[in-house]
Order: sequence, then C-alpha cells, then structure tokens
Amino acid sequence: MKKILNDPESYVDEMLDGLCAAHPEFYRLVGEDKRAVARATPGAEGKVGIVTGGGSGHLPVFTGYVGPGLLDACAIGQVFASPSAEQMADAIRAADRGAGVLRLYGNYGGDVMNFDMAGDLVEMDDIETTTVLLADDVASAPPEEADKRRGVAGMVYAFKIAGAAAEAGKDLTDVTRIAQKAADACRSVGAALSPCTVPQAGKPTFEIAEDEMEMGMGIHGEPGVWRDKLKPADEIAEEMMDRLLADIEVASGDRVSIMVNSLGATPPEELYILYRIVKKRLDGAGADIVMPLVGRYATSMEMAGVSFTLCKLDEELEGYLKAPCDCAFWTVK
Amino acid sequence: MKKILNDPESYVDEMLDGLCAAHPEFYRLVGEDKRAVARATPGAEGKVGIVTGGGSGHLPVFTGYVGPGLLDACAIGQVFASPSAEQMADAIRAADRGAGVLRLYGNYGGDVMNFDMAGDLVEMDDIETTTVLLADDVASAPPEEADKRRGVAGMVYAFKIAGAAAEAGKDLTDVTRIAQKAADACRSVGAALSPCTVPQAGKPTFEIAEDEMEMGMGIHGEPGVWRDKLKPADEIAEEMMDRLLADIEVASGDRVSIMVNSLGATPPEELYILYRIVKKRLDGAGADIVMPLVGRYATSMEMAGVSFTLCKLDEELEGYLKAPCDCAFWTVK
Amino acid sequence: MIGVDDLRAAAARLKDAMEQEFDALNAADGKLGDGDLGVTMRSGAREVAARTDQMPDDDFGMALMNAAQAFTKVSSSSYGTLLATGLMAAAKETRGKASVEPSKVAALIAAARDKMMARGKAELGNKTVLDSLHAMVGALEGADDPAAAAVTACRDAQQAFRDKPAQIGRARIFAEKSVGMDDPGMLAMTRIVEAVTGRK
Amino acid sequence: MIGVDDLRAAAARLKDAMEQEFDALNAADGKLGDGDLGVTMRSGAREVAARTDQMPDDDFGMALMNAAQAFTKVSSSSYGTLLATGLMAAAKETRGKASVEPSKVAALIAAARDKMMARGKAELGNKTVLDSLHAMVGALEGADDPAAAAVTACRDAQQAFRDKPAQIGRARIFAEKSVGMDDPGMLAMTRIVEAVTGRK
Ligand SMILES: Nc1ncnc2c1ncn2[C@@H]1O[C@H](COP(=O)(O)OP(=O)(O)O)[C@@H](O)[C@H]1O
Ligand SMILES: Nc1ncnc2c1ncn2[C@@H]1O[C@H](COP(=O)(O)OP(=O)(O)O)[C@@H](O)[C@H]1O
Ligand SMILES: [Mg+2]
Ligand SMILES: [Mg+2]
Ligand SMILES: [Mg+2]
Ligand SMILES: [Mg+2]
Repeated sequence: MKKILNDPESYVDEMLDGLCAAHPEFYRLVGEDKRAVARATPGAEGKVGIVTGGGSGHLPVFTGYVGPGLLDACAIGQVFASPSAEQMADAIRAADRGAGVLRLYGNYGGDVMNFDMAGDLVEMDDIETTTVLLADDVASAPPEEADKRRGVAGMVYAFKIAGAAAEAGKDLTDVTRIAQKAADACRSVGAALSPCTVPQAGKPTFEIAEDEMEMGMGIHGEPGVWRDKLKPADEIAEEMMDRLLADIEVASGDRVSIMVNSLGATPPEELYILYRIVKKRLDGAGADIVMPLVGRYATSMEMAGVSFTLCKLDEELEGYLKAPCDCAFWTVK
Repeated sequence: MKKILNDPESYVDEMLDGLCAAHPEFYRLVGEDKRAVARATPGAEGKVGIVTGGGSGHLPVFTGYVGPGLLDACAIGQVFASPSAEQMADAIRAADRGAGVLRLYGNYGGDVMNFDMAGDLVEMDDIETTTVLLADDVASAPPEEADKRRGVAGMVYAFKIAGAAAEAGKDLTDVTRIAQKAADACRSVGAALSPCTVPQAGKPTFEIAEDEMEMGMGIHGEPGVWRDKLKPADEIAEEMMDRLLADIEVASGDRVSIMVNSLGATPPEELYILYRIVKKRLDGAGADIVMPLVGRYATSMEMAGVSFTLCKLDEELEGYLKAPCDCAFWTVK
Repeated sequence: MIGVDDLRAAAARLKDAMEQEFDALNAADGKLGDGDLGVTMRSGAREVAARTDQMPDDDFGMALMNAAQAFTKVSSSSYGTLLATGLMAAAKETRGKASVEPSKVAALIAAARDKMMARGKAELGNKTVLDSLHAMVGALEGADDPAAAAVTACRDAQQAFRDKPAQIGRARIFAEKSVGMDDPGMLAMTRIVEAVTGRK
Repeated sequence: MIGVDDLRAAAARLKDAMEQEFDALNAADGKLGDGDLGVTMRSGAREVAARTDQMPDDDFGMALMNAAQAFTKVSSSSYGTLLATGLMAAAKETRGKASVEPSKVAALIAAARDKMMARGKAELGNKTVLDSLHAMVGALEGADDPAAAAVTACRDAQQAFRDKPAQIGRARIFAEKSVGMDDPGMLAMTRIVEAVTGRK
C-alpha cells in the first residue's frame, strides 16, 4: 500500500499542523513540543477534564475526539508509539479546569508508564488525576487475564460517555466511575486482512497472503487467534459475534450499542454487508440496538480489516451516549 | 486489496439492506427492485425534491447523502454501473412532494441517458423534472470541452447547497438555478495510487506499479493526464492546486470552500498533510477558506488516492453550504 | 407482412446469438471501454426471449414495447438504454397494428435512430451504433432483399468507420487508440441484425 | 568517590556503545516485540551525552535527574520510560550531594529497581530488566571489584532467564516463542553496565 507523505520523521507534526489548520474551531496545539492537542475553546471553568493519548496513526482516535461533549486534550506520539510523559503532562494541564482530570486511554505498556509518570509530574501543579484504562480486546487475553487485554475501539464509547458526563457537570469521582463503567461494558474483536506501513519503518507492520485473514489481530499487527483463508462476510461476522457474545452476556431486553469499525481501507459498503449479521445476532438475542456506529472510528491508517465493539448499556450510559457532542469526525445532535 | 463480501452478485443489495438496517432514521428502500433509497421521513409537502443516482461503490456518494438538508432520494446501480431508468423513476416518484424534482448527478453517459428516460417515464405521473449535471473533473477534458467532463466529488457541494435551498422552500426554478450555480462553481482533480476491485469483475480496475501514481485518473480508473513515480505529498498537493487554479480564477478576497477527499484507503493523516499546502496556496491567493471538508466524501471503495475540489462561493452559495443537514455520513449543525 | 410471431422467432434467434457472442462483445468493449457489452446484450436478449409469451398477438407496437422494457429492466448501460429507446420509438409508430409491411421497416429504423440520437446526444459520423442504423435506412430504400441489404449495410458501415477515431462515450478518451478498431456498438448491431434476419 | 565528572565520562562511553549496539538491540527486540530498543537506547544515550554540560558539578542527584529527563524527552517507549524512572529514583537519593561512595551504589540500584517495579507493575522473575537490576544489587553487596561484579551479574542473569518464558509487555503474547531467547531489556542492561563501567 502506498502512502502520501514527505519526510517520514515529520509525518506526525505535519499531520497535526494540517488538522489544526483545517479545524481551528475544534483543535489547538499546546505544549513545548506541540504534541498535545486541546479544545480550541476550553471547557467551562470547574468542568472535569478528560485527557487521552497514544500513538499516531489511528485517526479519529485519539486526537480527533477532542471536542465539546468528548475529550478536553490529547497527547500524541509518533505513529504507534507512546507520547512522552512530558507531553501527556502538557495535555493534562491543558485539560484542567480546576476540577481534576481523568486519564482515559488504552492499555499499552508504554502509554501506561508514561501516563503514570505524567500524573506524578502534574501533582506538582496541584492537579488531581484519576485513571481509567480501556482493555476491551477479547482476543488479546482470556477472561481470567482481562486486565491484560489491549485497548481498542471501545475507547470511542468511553470517550463519548465520559465526555458527556463531564459536560453535564459531574465531579471527578463520578466521571471516573462512569468512565470505568463504560470501559467495563465494552468488548471488541478485530479481523485483519492487510497491513499498514509505519512511515518511519517504511515497511508493512506484518505480512499476510493475498487470500488470508487473521482473526483477533491487534491494531498494530499483534498476533491474533487464528490465521486462515479469507472467509465470506457472513461467516466472518458470525464468528466475530460468537466471540463477543461468549465474553459478555447479552440477554433479552438488554440495550446495547454496537460499532462496526473499519480499520482503514475497508470501505463502508463492506461494513454494511457485515452489519446485517450483527443485527441478526443481536435481534436473535432479544437485545435492542441503540445508536449503532458503522464507519471508521478507530483505524490503523490504511490497514484493511474490521473490528466489532459491543457496548452494553444501562440507563446512565445510554443517556450519556446519546448526549450531543462535536468534533471534526463525529457530531451527535 | 482484499474484500469482505459474500456473493459478488448480491454485494449491492446486501450493502443497501445493511445501510437501511443500521440507519432506519435516515434511509428507506423503495421501488419494485429496492434499488432506490428515500428519506425515512419525507420532506415537507410542497418542498422541491432532489434526486440523484449512479453506480454503487462510492459511499457516502450517492446514497449516503439522502437526508434532511440534502437529497430526497437516490437510485443505485451495481458497482460503477448506472441504475435503470425505472429505478431512477422510482427515486423521482419518492422524492416528489408536489413541487417538482431536480435530477442532480454526475456526467456519465449511461446515467444521463437513463435519467432522461426516467424523466419521460414520470411525465406520465405529472411530475415536473429539471436536470443539473456535475462535470467538475478538470483532468477529463480541456476547458473548451468542459461540458464533456466527468462529475466527481463536486457533487457533494451541489447536493449540500441545492439540498439547503430546497429545504428553505425555494421553487423548482430557483433550486435548479442554485444547483447549476453550485455545479459551475466546482472544479476537481484527483490522483490515484492504487486501484479497487469491482466485486462482479473480481479483478482490480487498473494496474499500477508499487512506486507509481497517476495524476488526473478518474474514480473508475479512467486514464488521467500523467503517470509517473510517486511524488512527495507537498509536490502532489502543489500540482493539484496548480491544475485547479489554472481552471478557475481565485482572487484576493474570494470566498471558497475546498474538499480534500480520500478515494478510500488513503487515511485522514495523509489528507491533513496535504491540507497544509492547500491552505498555503489559497492563503497565498488571498482567498478566505470557508468550511473546508477533509475526509472521505466521495470514494471508490478501497482505492488509494485523493481528490481536491474547489468550490467558489458567493453569498447565496455560502449561506446554503453552511445550513444544517443530516445523514449517516455528514452532519452540519 | 411481419407479425408478432416473426418477432418471437427473431427474439429466440437473438438470444442464441448473444449467448454465443458474449465473450467476443465483452472483449471488443474491453479494449476501449468497460468490457460489459456482452453482458448487456446477453442479459437483454435473455429477458426479451423470456417475455415473448406476454407479447400481444394483435399489437406489433406493444410487442416491441415489451422488448424495450426488457432492456430497460436488465441492462442500463449506454447500449442497453439506447436500444430500449430505439425499440420504444419503433413501438410508437406501430402501436395498434397487428403487423408491419417490410417496406415500412426503413422508416421504423429511422425513427429509432432519431430518438437514439436525441437520447444520447451523439451525431451521425461519431462512430457509434447510430451510423449502423443510418446505413441500414439508406440501404433498405427500395432493396429487393431487405434482410440481406440490412446485414450488408451493417457490415460495410462497421468497416468504413474502423479507421476513424471514436468521438463519444468512454471510448472518446482513447480516441487515438480506437483508430483501426471496430466500434463495439457497431459490431454488436451487425450481430443483432444477422440474428434477427437469420442471415449469418 | 564517584563524581559528576565520572558520570560525564560514563555518558560518553554509553553513547559510543549504543551507537554500536543499535542494530543488535533493534534485532533482539524485533524477534518478540516492535524492534525499537536500539532506537530507544541510541536516542536516549545521545541526548544524555548532549546534556552533560548542563550537569551541575556539585550535585550528583541533579546530574542524574538531567540524564533521566533526557530519556523522558526522546524515548517514551517502555524501556526508555523505565530507565528514566530508575534514574529519577537514584537522583532523589543523591540530591544535593557532590559525589557518591561506591558502597552506596547497590542501594541506588535497589531504589531504581523498586520504583521501576512500581511504575511497570511487573514482578521480579518476569524476565525483564528488573531481574538484571536485582541481580546487580545482590552481587554488589560487599564486592571487591563492584564494576566487575555488576557486569558479571547482568550477564549471568541474562543467561539464567534465557530459557524462561516472557511474562510482560509485548513479548508476553509470544511467551512460548520467547523460551531460549534473551530478554531484549536484559541484554540492553548488560550492554549499558559494560559501557558505564568501562568493562567490556
Ligand atoms: N451517446 C451515445 N450515442 C450513441 N451511441 C452510443 C453513445 N454512447 C455509447 N454508444 C454506443 O454504445 C457502445 C458502448 O456501449 P456500452 O458498452 O453499453 O457503454 P458503457 O458501458 O460505457 O455504458 C459504443 O460502442 C457506441 O456504439
Ligand atoms: N512492565 C515492565 N516492567 C519491567 N520491564 C519491562 C516492562 N515492560 C517492558 N519491560 C522491559 O523492556 C523491554 C522492552 O522495551 P521496549 O522495546 O521499549 O518495549 P516497547 O517497545 O514494547 O514499549 C523488555 O525486554 C523488558 O525487559
Ligand atoms: Mg461498456
Ligand atoms: Mg458499462
Ligand atoms: Mg520495543
Ligand atoms: Mg515500542
């Protein structure tokens, strides 16, 4: 797969420049390194701040979700690499409106260590912080080791729900509780068809034959649960739903949201073909589908493949999921 | 590039089923063949209807843009193939709210003949129709033969602007005039990096070497103006802007919108890298950029590449461009 | 006189011919266009043949209309749409009549040609199916053996235009490359006329 | 006594070593992880060496803090962040002191190990850089030649863990494959200690 870029070293900086130039109404670069993005118009004084952070190459994740009803700020590393603790501290400081800041991000070793260190750094600024980690990828560890799971597209639900709670004026304890509830309610599984290329590496993240797919592969090419011939869409969707429903109970009358997410190159046409089976399975379980999200919500640049994320709702989560939000990639009215 | 599908013959029907199942608040299948999509909630009685149509494989174009403030209905053919006149007539009938219907679509031979024929068919139902064709691709014919140009992403601006005018209660003559003004105000140019695969054909639409790109190539793989080594992002952007600005005058104080559109696989990260140069050039010309659109607005499934569309605004067009609209792919508040 | 039963027999022959010509027509169209002309003609001819039962015995015009609708239903490519347009024009001229005099066929083809010209906005001489039709109209004027004259006219036109550049449709962008190649639509019309007249 | 000048000399040796080990460390990490450990160490060591001028002569702790910040600035991978964490812990213990007694080094490494354990939430025995540090703490206790003892401890630990499965970080998902392979972080620590002690 070919890429449109200049110097690979400047890929992320140029991307951020373009993003902020195109959407100055949403995004503003902050921090010494200009590797933190904050809302163009900060949240109200006294609002709990929400920050995230992680490697680049996943737009709209992470940076794209900075905006009203969503995140307050985000630290951005090189492609697929953690930002530094200092950059995260910049994001935390930008997010702080005097009511504390929730760090809400995916469970990856480097990110966790750096966000912890960033927490230490901002303690000196008297900013109170809490942490909620997304660990929604069921293919990355068995249920007994659920805390070791990777965080993937489930973070979009967590951003949305926690963002709405913060916007509604909840305090840090409450926003943290609600974010944790949202994180706990999400289960994801992905299937990869073709890799992407990290600009600085210059070669694909993994190799896979023209007629193969890998079930459960991670968004950076981490190994999955099986690799085999590419199957028909309906079979892929059935297996992915099997894996989600084996990990979280969905009973008659439950209210759930479901995301059918392209990892990048896979077009929406194919997502909608998959959605037929997703809906059939949830209808079959007697669940009510709320606000299904079909599109590119968490990607790996030009990787081909899909992920499904199931988010089991209670009244509180559903209310925040449906609340308004705005950013360059997602508007809920 | 690999595809997720079942039987290639049923690709479009399954895609439409999934689309309507996921977004019943926006889309409804109508017509005998179920190959026309209409608004879930029809426009107000007495509102001018707007229909479009064309081949599948371009989501959000065409079907995706059915919704309040946008289109009323759309006829959809197989991938890259015209819908039938009868299917277009179904769409026109669904769009009709008693004030006539504008046919607003891209300049492709089969589509034009069928839409003309569809107009004849609905004459018997006493539905008055008008036509505005998009012919915005500057690479497809020289300015002297501008009427022979292909219609590409410019149609998104035309849908938005005409849709807002119709929603505002303008009559058929006025909506047609405004749509024609929007169509005339648009210029597009594309560059392709890799092909896509039409499911029924099973093989890529064209072949291109791993280190090549083609400037000016059409969205179905129609030949462009040159094919050469892949260039750095900034050079690509400069040349594309050169071609647009050579075809339409942009002077100091002009107000323009610009779309930086991915043909599918190209990720938003790369669009934002390109946007830096787009903005530099328009700033350099002294133009004011209004509501830049950066993302996937008109695609060719998993094709890699980009297109730029410049839309030169006057007060009337700008007002309608900024008016609210809603569909599963694009919300303007 | 040519009646609806003749039309039914012609439809059957057309279907057989188009099954046979499927690959050849796709290939001819594939050289300059999108390679679907065989698909267009085979699905159209199949659908026409499948509907011959519904052709009313006493209305040649309605029978032609029936054939036209078969094409609009299953083949909405340029060629399918143009053929449907031409068939509708001929249908209009013969509505209510049980049969058609052979001497009137030239006028029907002329009517089809004109409506197709209006529909496709191409001109005579652009190297399209219109030029085949136009050649037939001329050749049928006072011909002794109209069927043979029509076939010859199509073949000759196809050859006469071979070395001209395409000026319309997808092939236009390959105008230079098209010199020396048959226009696929003209080739298809030769095969159609051979089949419906039974003069191969 | 070990002073800030000794630290500067060690930083220079570390930089040279990490330039040399760039490919080897990337390759070791690439077998099980993302292949960036050479990048982490080279950019970190370069940045530390570039900042030695700014190390205050009279504060060993501040000098170590300076080195820690070099790592947080340029290498935010797991290893870079852990090293920075360890350096900060040692910095805290020596703040305000112009030099450090060699006998206190074991305690500084122990402090680093504990903070890194808290930061990375791994345990001793998980086959990580922590096990190298832990081995050094033990070996330095009453050693005649502390530098030699540290190098030997790192090498021995690396070998002792080679045949155990990885239990942390990216390598965990390849646990079985990792048996028989050096942990890249332990390998890197051996090279670091060889370089800073000058005992290759
Ligand atoms: N506008 C037109 N007017 C007359 N004939 C046309 C026109 N466009 C195409 N044709 C004829 O149709 C043939 C191509 O048909 P077809 O393969 O169906 O086109 P497409 O696949 O591009 O829709 C051409 O060879 C030509 O004879
Ligand atoms: N949580 C942890 N605790 C202790 N050591 C760790 C931890 N995670 C990784 N390491 C060490 O770091 C090494 C890998 O470092 P690095 O390549 O920077 O990781 P990554 O690229 O995955 O962020 C491992 O070999 C191991 O020694
Ligand atoms: Mg064709
Ligand atoms: Mg065609
Ligand atoms: Mg690594
Ligand atoms: Mg790494």
